[in-house]
Amino acid sequence: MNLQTLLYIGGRLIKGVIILLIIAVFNFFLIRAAPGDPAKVMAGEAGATDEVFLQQLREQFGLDQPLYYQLWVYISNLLHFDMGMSYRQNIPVFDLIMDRLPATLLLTGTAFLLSIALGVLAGVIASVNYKKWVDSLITILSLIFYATPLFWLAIMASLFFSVYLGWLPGFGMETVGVELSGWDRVIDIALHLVLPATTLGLFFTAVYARMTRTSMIETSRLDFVKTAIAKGMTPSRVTRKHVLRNALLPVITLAGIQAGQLIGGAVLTETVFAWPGIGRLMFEALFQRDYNLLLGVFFISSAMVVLFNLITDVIYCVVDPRIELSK
Amino acid sequence: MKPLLQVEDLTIRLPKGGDREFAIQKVNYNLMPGEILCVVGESGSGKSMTANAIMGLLPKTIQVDAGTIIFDGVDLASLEERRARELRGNRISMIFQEPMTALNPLMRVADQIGEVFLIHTNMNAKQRDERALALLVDVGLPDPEKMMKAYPHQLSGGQRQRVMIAMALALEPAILIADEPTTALDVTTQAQILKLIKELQEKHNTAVMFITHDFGVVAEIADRVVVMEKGQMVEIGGSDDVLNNPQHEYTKKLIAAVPPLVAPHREALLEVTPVLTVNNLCKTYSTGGGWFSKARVVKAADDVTFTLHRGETLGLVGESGSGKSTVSRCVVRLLDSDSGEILIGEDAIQDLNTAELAPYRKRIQMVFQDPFASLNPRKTIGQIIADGPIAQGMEPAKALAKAAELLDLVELPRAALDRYPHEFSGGQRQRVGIARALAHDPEILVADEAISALDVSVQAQILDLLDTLKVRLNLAILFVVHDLRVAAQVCDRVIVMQKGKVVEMGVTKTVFEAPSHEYTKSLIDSIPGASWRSDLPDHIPQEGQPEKQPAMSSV
Amino acid sequence: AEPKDGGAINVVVQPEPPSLMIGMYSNGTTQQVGGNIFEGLLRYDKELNPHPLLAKSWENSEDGKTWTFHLEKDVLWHDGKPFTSADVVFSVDKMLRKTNARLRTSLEFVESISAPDDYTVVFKLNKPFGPFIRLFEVGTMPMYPKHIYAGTDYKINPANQHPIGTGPFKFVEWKKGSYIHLTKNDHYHVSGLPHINDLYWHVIPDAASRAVAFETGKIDVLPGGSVENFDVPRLTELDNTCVTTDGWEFFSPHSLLWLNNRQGPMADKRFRQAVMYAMDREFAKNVLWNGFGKVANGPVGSKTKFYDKSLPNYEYDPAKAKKLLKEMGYDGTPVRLLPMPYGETWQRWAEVVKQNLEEVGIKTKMVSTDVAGWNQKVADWDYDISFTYLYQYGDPALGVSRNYISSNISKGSSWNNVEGYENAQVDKLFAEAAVAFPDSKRQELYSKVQRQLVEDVPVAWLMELEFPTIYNCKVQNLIDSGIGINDAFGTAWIKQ
Amino acid sequence: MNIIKTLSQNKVAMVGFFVLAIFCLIAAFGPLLYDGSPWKMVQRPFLPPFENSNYLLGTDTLGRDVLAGLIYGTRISLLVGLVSTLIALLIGIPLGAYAGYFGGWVDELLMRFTEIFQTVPSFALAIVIVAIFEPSVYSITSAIAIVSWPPVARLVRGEFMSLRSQEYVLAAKLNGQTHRNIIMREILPNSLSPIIVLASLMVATAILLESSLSFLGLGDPEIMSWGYMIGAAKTVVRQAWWLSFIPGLAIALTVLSLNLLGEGLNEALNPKMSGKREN
Ligand SMILES: Nc1ncnc2c1ncn2[C@@H]1O[C@H](COP(=O)(O)OP(=O)(O)OP(=O)(O)O)[C@@H](O)[C@H]1O
Ligand SMILES: Nc1ncnc2c1ncn2[C@@H]1O[C@H](COP(=O)(O)OP(=O)(O)OP(=O)(O)O)[C@@H](O)[C@H]1O
Ligand SMILES: [Mg+2]
Ligand SMILES: [Mg+2]
Ligand code: NI
Repeated sequence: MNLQTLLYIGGRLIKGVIILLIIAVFNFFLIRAAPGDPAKVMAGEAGATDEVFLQQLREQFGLDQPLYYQLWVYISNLLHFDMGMSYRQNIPVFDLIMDRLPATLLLTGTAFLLSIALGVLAGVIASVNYKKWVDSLITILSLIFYATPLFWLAIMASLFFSVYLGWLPGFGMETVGVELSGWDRVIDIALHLVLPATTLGLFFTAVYARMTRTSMIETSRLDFVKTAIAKGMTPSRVTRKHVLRNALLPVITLAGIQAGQLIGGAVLTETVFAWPGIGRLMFEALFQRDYNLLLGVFFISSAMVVLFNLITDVIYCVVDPRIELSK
Repeated sequence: MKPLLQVEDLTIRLPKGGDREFAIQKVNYNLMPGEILCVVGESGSGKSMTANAIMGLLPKTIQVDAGTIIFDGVDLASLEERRARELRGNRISMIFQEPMTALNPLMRVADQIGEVFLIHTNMNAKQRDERALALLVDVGLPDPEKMMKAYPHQLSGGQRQRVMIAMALALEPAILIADEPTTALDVTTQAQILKLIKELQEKHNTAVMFITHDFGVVAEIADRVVVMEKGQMVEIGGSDDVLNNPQHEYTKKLIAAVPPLVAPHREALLEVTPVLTVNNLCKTYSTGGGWFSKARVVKAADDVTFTLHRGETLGLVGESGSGKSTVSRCVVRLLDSDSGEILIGEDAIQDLNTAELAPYRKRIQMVFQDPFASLNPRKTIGQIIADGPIAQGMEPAKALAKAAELLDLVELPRAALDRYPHEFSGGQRQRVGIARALAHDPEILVADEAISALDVSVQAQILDLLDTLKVRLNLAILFVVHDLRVAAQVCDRVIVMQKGKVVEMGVTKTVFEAPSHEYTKSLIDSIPGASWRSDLPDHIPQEGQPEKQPAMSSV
Repeated sequence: AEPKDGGAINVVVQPEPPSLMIGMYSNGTTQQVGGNIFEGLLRYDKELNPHPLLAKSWENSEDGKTWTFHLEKDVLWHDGKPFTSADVVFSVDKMLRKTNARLRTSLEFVESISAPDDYTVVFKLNKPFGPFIRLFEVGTMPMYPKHIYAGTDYKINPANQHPIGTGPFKFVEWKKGSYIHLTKNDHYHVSGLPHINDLYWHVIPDAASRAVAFETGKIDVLPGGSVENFDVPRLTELDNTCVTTDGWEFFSPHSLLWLNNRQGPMADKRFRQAVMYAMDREFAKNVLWNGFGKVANGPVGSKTKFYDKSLPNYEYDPAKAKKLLKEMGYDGTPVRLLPMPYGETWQRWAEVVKQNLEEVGIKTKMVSTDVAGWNQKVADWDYDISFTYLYQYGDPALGVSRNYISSNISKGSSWNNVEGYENAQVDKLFAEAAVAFPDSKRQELYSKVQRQLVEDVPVAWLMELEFPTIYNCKVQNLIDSGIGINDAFGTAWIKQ
Repeated sequence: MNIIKTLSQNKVAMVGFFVLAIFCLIAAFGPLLYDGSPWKMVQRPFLPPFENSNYLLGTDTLGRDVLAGLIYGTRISLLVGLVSTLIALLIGIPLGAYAGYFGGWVDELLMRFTEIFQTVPSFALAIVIVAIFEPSVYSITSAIAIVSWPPVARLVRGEFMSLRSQEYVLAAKLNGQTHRNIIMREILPNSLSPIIVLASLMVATAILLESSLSFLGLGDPEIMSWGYMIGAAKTVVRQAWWLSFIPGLAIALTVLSLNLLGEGLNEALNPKMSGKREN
């Protein structure tokens, strides 16, 4: 880490913050374009209301103020690292998000790592066996996983493994009601994680497998691979030391994009498997018109995107010495 | 002496749908210890295929059909893969053409060289590093300690090629196969690499098989020469014999196409007012440079001044990166210059915007380097040629008629109008490129490396065509080229550039015979096979009296 | 069998409530969970008769205008402080007036609330209000601890996150998005109760997953409406599975179509009647609700007080519907149908109704919205026909009249007379019936108004809904009141 | 043309092509041949497939004909896929073209704009847009288009950046061609191949996205689509697995064949991959 790199990262972060603020404004208006407001939703759920009650709620939420003023309040709060209160739950948005974030990160992170590991492995195997039956098999499988609707796969997986075989828990993040600690708890969570992480990961495994395969095949046609062979290396060493590393570069780019989308990308899986994650929080907040909460989730997830883009660029530059952090 | 390698009746079949049935057919030759055998021939003649067969690096779809390659008592053509691996990089090693891509971009130089020892010896990491360092010193790389830690992209092309050579020579192989190792390098670097290979070969008594299509290179280093044509070996012999007394028709044709390194006498130019005047042109590139990082600044054109007259060919020479393209693009206003003046006739055009520029577009046109990239693959030849005049306001029918005439002029059949670029050969496409430029009836033609992408024999045709057109249409041509042999043949005057600066300017003959600047001298010295054919009689038709150096335009 | 102590019960809670503060939030699930923590003064059995809870006895004066409640002694809040009449006065007069819109309307009849001593509370009414005795259920009038809420901003009091009540269970933990954990209140004022040690309320957002959870034994109780109706028959056939439709008597959810009386063809009575004839409500009941529930034939549910059995019924009769439409000269103006955004059954139901209407020639366009959009549209009267269901709260004055009286037409709110029905006679009858005394007088008035409404069809009644509660048979005595799951699990126990 | 020839030699791609062609035919003519509304309740609910020859694929929860739904659904699913892709292309191509061609601050501005759309997770953004504008074919299609144009813009920008310095483009400039002409007639035709390939994948993704939205209850209630069928069947997977399996299969088949066709196109259009000459 030299000064230049630090300055670069600093610059990117500043740019990121500006973009985030623009997005926050954009989202602010987007959400308010929706019909209904949080007061109406809550009043509606209450099953009985009168104007007094609605007015009370609006006052409490600050929704009676002019829109530009609300925006100003929101943005200035944001600049003070305050995302406001959830209208519905009367809890700071930040607390709610932090409550859910670990679950989502655990789920999507696992799925992410799993899909990279499996996908790259499958892609390498396919490319080494280019145009043989193993290659075709992997290609067909990954296409099928790619083409099957995720939620359908999720329901089927839960039916089969949880109901029919009874091997794995079909919902939730841990067994409720038994006090587990230490390793028991870890194992318990891990068991709960298997189904959602696998279903979520399968789609991306397919994508990574396809991508790795193509990239490997292209890379293996490059000149330096011929150089390596001319040195008298074994094919496996050529594949490992020369082809793979170079072929992984585009995979890293894709992984970076995916990593940024981790937070918002798991709504369906979280719904089917009752995973207490942030995707569902967002989904519920949307239908409840819990503006602050929804904006908060969006803000956090865009922040993740910006952050991961930066991280990807840094990793990319560590892996690929040709790229310098600049621009 | 017993030959080190014997290639006997080697025949390699191409897969279905290939260019021809056999990549190479019945090829026979020996390689003696300590000799340099050059394999020459046009592109696609099977030179690389032979080398790959020896290395056992043929693509999976291609197999040796018949014949043997005997090395050290074993037949390489039928050797099992595991044993072939033991020889590769150890007893026989190879250097490839493209120094830019032949090294793994993600590995440090030291590791890439060390890998050879790792595979074939049981040296430990420290020993490997020591040996790698010694090799880098051997191939004459500056600051070898630093080089060890460098990644390929941090080296120049010549430096990378040196690393490749170090790698190939690491285990002192009996045979070194070099497949066009200098084609991608500029002349000065090429000269250094050739010298290095020769030195090392003498030092270690390695047998070298050197593949090239450049006869200059052959003249420079070859002991013996093999000439290939369409997969057949047509001639083999000592280098002197083949070069100066070719037997086979094909060899003769090839050699005749190589321009001699003598500038012919040319007529003096009478016209006083130049059609193009460039005064104090400057152009600086700055790349990179974000909010916090400093930009890399390159002065690609630095105070460039010259004039061009009707009927004159002005050569712009210099090694790669010296700013030739930059100057020519500024002149046609594809690039905006930073400062300086560009006058067409009397009118300054450097500050005109797109609309104001339109009338001048007709007067100055360009022929591009790459005949493949310069024609839009989705348009017919007719469209390509007629588009320009149409854009300038000519009626489409008239423009098409004109396109047909132009095809006559560049000696292409009129039927070509409705065909697409991919249906033509490189030379034919370059003719289309010229026709397109002429469609505007320009006064000035800028040709940026207009022949570099072509084979020698095709090069000669295009040069002839340009010369004819120049006389017929009284064109002024700015001819950008890095091949000094070509420059010597076609230019009335030359400008020599180095690092964006004009270092020498004058009548071609004078510059070549008595260069005044150090850099020009080193350039001319780098031309491979400079001594060969310098004494040949001048074969360019127009002869003239030696001319006086035209007055330099005022600064 | 003798109730046994111990064990835990796992219940599904769907959707996740915004808060457990009953009376402040009247979401169904707030009440389901909060009903174990908080208590009202009374409970109601399945026939809607009041029973003592925090009040051990009560009496009404001769003129019906003074109600005196005697409170249970030795009741402690979960934090150990004693519960007294001051808490009752504070809760009703201060807090609920502010936080509970529904109760606020009823409290207009209350002139004063006073506490002569620590264990007596007196309500003075300005008129004898018949349904008054039905206001004391926990969802309507929960008791809050004065010592925590007095003088604070109720909505943002930190105690809302950790509610303190007098109920049989205490709040332990709420893992947002996962579960809510309640535990036994060892100092509960009813001796020997509760039997259960722990209560877990699980948040499982997907209906199919909820069914899976029940099947795999992870869940013991599926409250009404928490699995899709299509799944009910399958689940009830599982081993050791019990099902009951009890526990909804108090609410008696009444589903209906709001017909926007103000505009288009709906302004014509004959069109509204045609809608009634066009709908195959038996089909909907059998296919969509698996035969649970009862086709409604008027504004008052059959389990609600003052229901009139003798009302005429609208049978499925497309021919009659077509005739009526022809008579009125319906010109094929399309009507917009707003389904209820509460899950698949409602969506399917809308599809069935749409199909029914189209078959008699009513052009229907389905408009899809989410909860917020639905509320907005209904409140702004921006709809033609809209699904809904209303709780009846045991008495027409509490849960029925609000939908028909013209004083309750007010744009901007979604749970009043949004269909815009105005009939002075109906207004009058409802007003009189609410304060008439005694009950026989009320019955007479209510019968009259029901007859009028059935003739006018201001809304199209669909069904009296029944939400079957599905549970593991080991859970005993699960439902013992008219509000079912919404009441405490105080008397439930587990058979080992 | 050359591409079609190469493509027609690719067996796998041809399989994809034919499956797709069949679906397209069904979409175009199915509803004409198979009249009767897919919403009509025709038989008892939950009739299993192949039991009643009149209703070959059985009936759904309300007794509606599954085959009818499938046929009508083809039209909508394909339409949503195609139209949203088309819109995405119409936004993405000009944006990317301008950014890539002009570079500099135009590029900077347009790319930052694109970034805003990329920064919000796409599925989440689609959900929000559909919820906000109320589910209808139009809002769903636009939402899918809005979340899928940024990759198009990036791709086109990349293509334009590399092509804008091609010599034939420079030649056009020297001819005095206008920027518009150069963009439309010189560069765009030459950058079409990767765009076509991307588009084929986008159609597939759009179909999946529509079904995901339907699953979450955000489908258009007025129209029958495959996504609607799966969404409606999700509550009865246990009783009637075929109700979600049949449309699921249809989606998978379509996506798969689009993929195969896309890959075939990729190989046909990309000289690097077609393996003509490798050294
Ligand atoms: N992988 C391949 N598949 C099919 N044909 C090939 C392949 N590689 C080379 N060829 C063909 O084999 C012939 C000989 O090619 P080779 O590469 O040996 O030519 P070369 O003399 O080295 O040409 P250059 O000067 O361009 O390198 C050519 O006709 C070429 O088209
Ligand atoms: N677009 C650009 N941005 C930054 N630097 C550039 C750019 N184009 C050229 N340069 C640099 O300017 C210098 C001159 O380049 P130019 O292309 O004019 O050289 P040249 O003499 O034509 O070389 P060659 O013989 O390789 O074509 C080089 O150092 C090159 O790296
Ligand atoms: Mg070659
Ligand atoms: Mg150049
Ligand atoms: Ni560092």
